[in-house]
Amino acid sequence: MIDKRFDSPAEVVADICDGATIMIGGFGEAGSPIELIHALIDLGAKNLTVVNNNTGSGHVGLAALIENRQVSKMICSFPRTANSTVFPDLYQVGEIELELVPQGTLAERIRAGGAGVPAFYTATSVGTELAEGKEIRNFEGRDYVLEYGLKSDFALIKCEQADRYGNLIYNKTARNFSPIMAMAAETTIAQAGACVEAGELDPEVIITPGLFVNRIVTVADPARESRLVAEGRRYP
Amino acid sequence: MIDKRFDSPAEVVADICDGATIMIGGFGEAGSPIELIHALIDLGAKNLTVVNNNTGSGHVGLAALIENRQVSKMICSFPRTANSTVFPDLYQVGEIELELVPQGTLAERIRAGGAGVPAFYTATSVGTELAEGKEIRNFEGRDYVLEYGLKSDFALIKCEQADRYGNLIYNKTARNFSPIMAMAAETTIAQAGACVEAGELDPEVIITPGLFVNRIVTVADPARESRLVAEGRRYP
Amino acid sequence: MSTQSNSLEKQVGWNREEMAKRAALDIHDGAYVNLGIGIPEKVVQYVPEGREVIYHTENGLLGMGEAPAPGEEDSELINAGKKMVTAIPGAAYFHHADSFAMIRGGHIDICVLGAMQVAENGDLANWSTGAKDAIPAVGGAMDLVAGVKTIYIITQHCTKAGEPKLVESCSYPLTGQKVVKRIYTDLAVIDISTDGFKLIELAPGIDFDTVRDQTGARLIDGRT
Amino acid sequence: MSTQSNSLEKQVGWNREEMAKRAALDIHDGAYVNLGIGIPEKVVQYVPEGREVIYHTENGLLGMGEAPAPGEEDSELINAGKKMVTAIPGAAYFHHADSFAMIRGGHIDICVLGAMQVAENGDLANWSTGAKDAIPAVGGAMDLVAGVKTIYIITQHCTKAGEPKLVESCSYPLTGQKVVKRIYTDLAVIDISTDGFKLIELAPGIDFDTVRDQTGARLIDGRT
Repeated sequence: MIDKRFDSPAEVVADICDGATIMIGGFGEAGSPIELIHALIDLGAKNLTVVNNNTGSGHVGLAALIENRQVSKMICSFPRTANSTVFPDLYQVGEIELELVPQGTLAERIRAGGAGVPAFYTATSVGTELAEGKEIRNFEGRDYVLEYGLKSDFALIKCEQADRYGNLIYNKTARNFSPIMAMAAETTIAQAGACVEAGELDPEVIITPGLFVNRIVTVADPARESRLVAEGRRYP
Repeated sequence: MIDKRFDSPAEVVADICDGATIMIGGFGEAGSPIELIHALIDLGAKNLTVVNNNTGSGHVGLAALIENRQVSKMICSFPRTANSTVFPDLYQVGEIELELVPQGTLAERIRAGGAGVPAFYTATSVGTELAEGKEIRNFEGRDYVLEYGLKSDFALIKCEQADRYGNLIYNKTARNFSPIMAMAAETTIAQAGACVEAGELDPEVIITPGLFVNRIVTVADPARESRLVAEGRRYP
Repeated sequence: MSTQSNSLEKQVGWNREEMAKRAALDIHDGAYVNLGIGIPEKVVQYVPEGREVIYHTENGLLGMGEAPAPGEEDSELINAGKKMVTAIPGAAYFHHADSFAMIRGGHIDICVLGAMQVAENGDLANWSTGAKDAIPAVGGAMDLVAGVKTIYIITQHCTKAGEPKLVESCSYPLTGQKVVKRIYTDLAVIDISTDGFKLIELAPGIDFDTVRDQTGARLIDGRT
Repeated sequence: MSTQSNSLEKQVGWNREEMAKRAALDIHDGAYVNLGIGIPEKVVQYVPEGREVIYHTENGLLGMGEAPAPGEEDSELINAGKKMVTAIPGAAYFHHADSFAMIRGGHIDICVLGAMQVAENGDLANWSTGAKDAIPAVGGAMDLVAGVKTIYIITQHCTKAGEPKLVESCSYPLTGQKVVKRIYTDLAVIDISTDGFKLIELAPGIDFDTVRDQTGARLIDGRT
C-alpha cells in the first residue's frame, strides 16, 4: 500500500544532507512551510542552496534558517522585504551568495526543471544586467535570453489538504510556487493542514498529483510567520 | 460589463478566415468541440492549418472538416486511428500536408506558445528521424533537440462549464489539450455544456482562467462523435 | 514648485491621486490589468464607472478585489505587495508558472508601474539604483515589462533633488528595453513615440515650456 | 515452433498472458506505471497481490482503474488507446502539458511497451516501418522512452516471418536511443547490459541455444 504520511516534521526532513539544494514554497508567509523549515533548523544541515521567492522576515522560518548559517546561497527574485534584515546583513558582509532571478523566469525555470526541459528562451531580462553573460538569440525579430531548468534535491512545501497518495490541494494565493517546486525536486516533502482519505479529494481539483510528492506530515495548526515576527519571536 | 457569451456556434466562428491556424481541442472524441467544427464547415474557411492530436474519425467533426477540403496542413502526433480514413486517403495522394510531432513535444510546444517561450530543448525524438535537420545541443552530457513554441490564430475547445468571464472547467480526460490551446491562441472559442453565473465556479478549481478565453457558446447537449460515426453519419 | 493642489491657490500640476485618476481613464472596459506597488495601486479607485476591469496579481490570482473588511483578512490571500486582499466572484487561483505565463505570454493587457527613469526610446529603469552596497531585488518587474501588452508609467516628473526622470538614456540599470508606452507625471501625460517623448496632455496650471524644461530629453508637442 | 502452452503437451515458451505476467513481477510496490497499447495493457491483471501500483495514461489521468462496468461507460473518461476506463479513488486529472511533464520530467517509474525491434545497445524501434506509403504516427512513444525512468519491452522474440526482433542495430526508424532496460519475449527475459543482450531467465521448455539462435545479435548468458 502506498502511504506517504509521516508522523513528525523531524522525520520527513531527517535525510537532508549538508550541501543540498532545497526549494521552499511560499510567497512571503503565504504558503511558507514554517514547521518544516524549523525542523530543518533543528536538523542543522549546512551549506544549503535555497530557492525561494524571498529570504524570509524577522527571525523565524526562512530568515531563521539563514540566520542559523545553514544557507550558503539563495536563489530568489526579491531578497529584501518588510522586516527582512537577516539576509541583507549577511549579504552585505559577503557571507551569503545571491543568484538574483526575475520572478517569472524563476517560476519558469522551476517548471522546466520539473518538466524535463533543460533550457528555454525568454524575453524577460533581455538588455538588462541580469542577462549579462547569457546567450541571446533572435527568434522572429525579437531577442530572447537562454535560461536553464532548475531542479533540487528537496522541496519543502505547505498545502491545505493531502491524501495518502500525496495528492495535494492548496489555499488561495498560498499555492504560488509549491506545485512547480513539487515537480522539480527529487524528494518533495509537504506539510498539510489536514490529511484525508484517498478519494476524498475530487480528481478534477487536485492541483499536485501524488506522483510529485514523496512525504506528507500533518501540521493542523501551522504557526503564522507574521504573528511570530510581530511578537519578536526567534527560532530556535 | 465583461460578457463573453454568444448565442450560436455560427456567430463565434464567423471571423475565421482562409489561411488561419486553428488549434482544436480533444483527444479522439473526448473534448472535441464538434459543434464548433461543424460551424466552421458551414462557414467554409479554407486553406487552414489545424493542430490536433489526431485527424478525426468517420465523416463528422474534424474528419469532415478535412474531407470538405478546408484543411491544407495538419500538425498532429497520431493521424491515423480507428475509423480514420479521410486524412490517410488525402495524405497518400499528396493532397494534405502533415507535420508529425511527438505528443509530448506537441503539448509542450503549445504551452510554450502560450507562455511566451519561443523555443526550448527536449530529449524527446533525439536520434530519430523526427529530429532530422533540427538543432541538437548537449546539456550536462545528454543531447536535446530544439523545438519551437506553437501559437495559433484561433482555438476551438470544449468544456464542461463556463462563466461570463470565460473561466472554464472540464470533464475528466476531456480536458487534455484544451487548457494549453486556450493559452496559445490569439482568439479562444469555447463551447460549454453549461454557462453559470460568475462566482459559481470555485476559484480554486478553475482550470482555464477567463483571460485565456474570448468567446463562449453554450451547447447543452453536444453530439457524440463515436455515435455519429457508428450511425454512418456525414457532415454536412 | 508645488505640484499639490490647494483650495486657496490655483491648481498647479497633479498630485498622486490625480495622476492615478488620469491613468485610470486609459484603462479600457474589459481590460486585464496588473498594477505595481505604490501610486499604481491607486488606479483601481479611479477607473470610470461602467468599465469592468479584471486585476491580476502575479502571486496567483486573477480577479483581485478590494482590501478585506476588518475581521475578514486572510493571510493566505495576498497581493504581490504582500498586502491582504479579497477575490471577486469569478476569480481564479493558479500557481506561479501559470501566473507568469499570463504575463510573459502576452495575456495581460495593461501594466501600470512606477519608474526611476524612462528614456525617450521607452527604456525603463525601475528596479535598482545600481549602488554597490544595495541588495538587488527585481521581483516580477522584468517579466511584466517584457510580457504585458501595454506598459504605463506613473511617476513624479523629477526626482526629489529636481533631476529629470525622463531622460535621453537611463543611467540606472534597465528593467527592460523599449517597453514604455505612456507616462503619467505630476505635470503631464507623455507618450513614447518613434520621435521620442511626445506631450499629449498638460496638468492644470502647467505649460509646455515648464514640462520641456523639466524633461531631460527632447519633448515634442503632440497636443492636437 | 509453438510457443503456446497446451495441457496435453509439455509447455514450451510463454504465451501473451504469460509474458505479461512475467513482466508484472518486475513492477514494484508503489510504482507509477504507464502501459502501452496491446500486450503491455495486460500487465495490470498480473501485478502480484499486495503491491499497489498507480497507472498513468498520457491523455491526462493518474490513477487509471479497470474497464467500466456495463452501463458505467463515460466517453470522456478514456485511456491513451481511446478505450473507456475508470478512475480509482485518489485519481487526478490534468491537462496534456502537465501529463507529459510527468513523462518527460522523469516522474513515471516504469513504462511497458511493445517493439518492432530492439538493438543490443537498447535502441528501440516501435513506431514506424519506414514504408514509403505508410501514414506516419508517433503518438507519445518518443516522449515515453525519452522520459520514463525504466523502459520494459514485451514482444514476440521473432516476427511472424521468423526474423529476429532483437538485433545488432535497428533497421526500422528509431523511437529512442539506448532506452530499453529489459525485454520479455515468448522465449526469455533479456536485459540490455553494457555488453549487449544478456539472458536473465528462460521460458519453460526453452534452452539457451534456442534463444541464442533466434536472437539477431550476440547473447550473453546472465543466469546466476
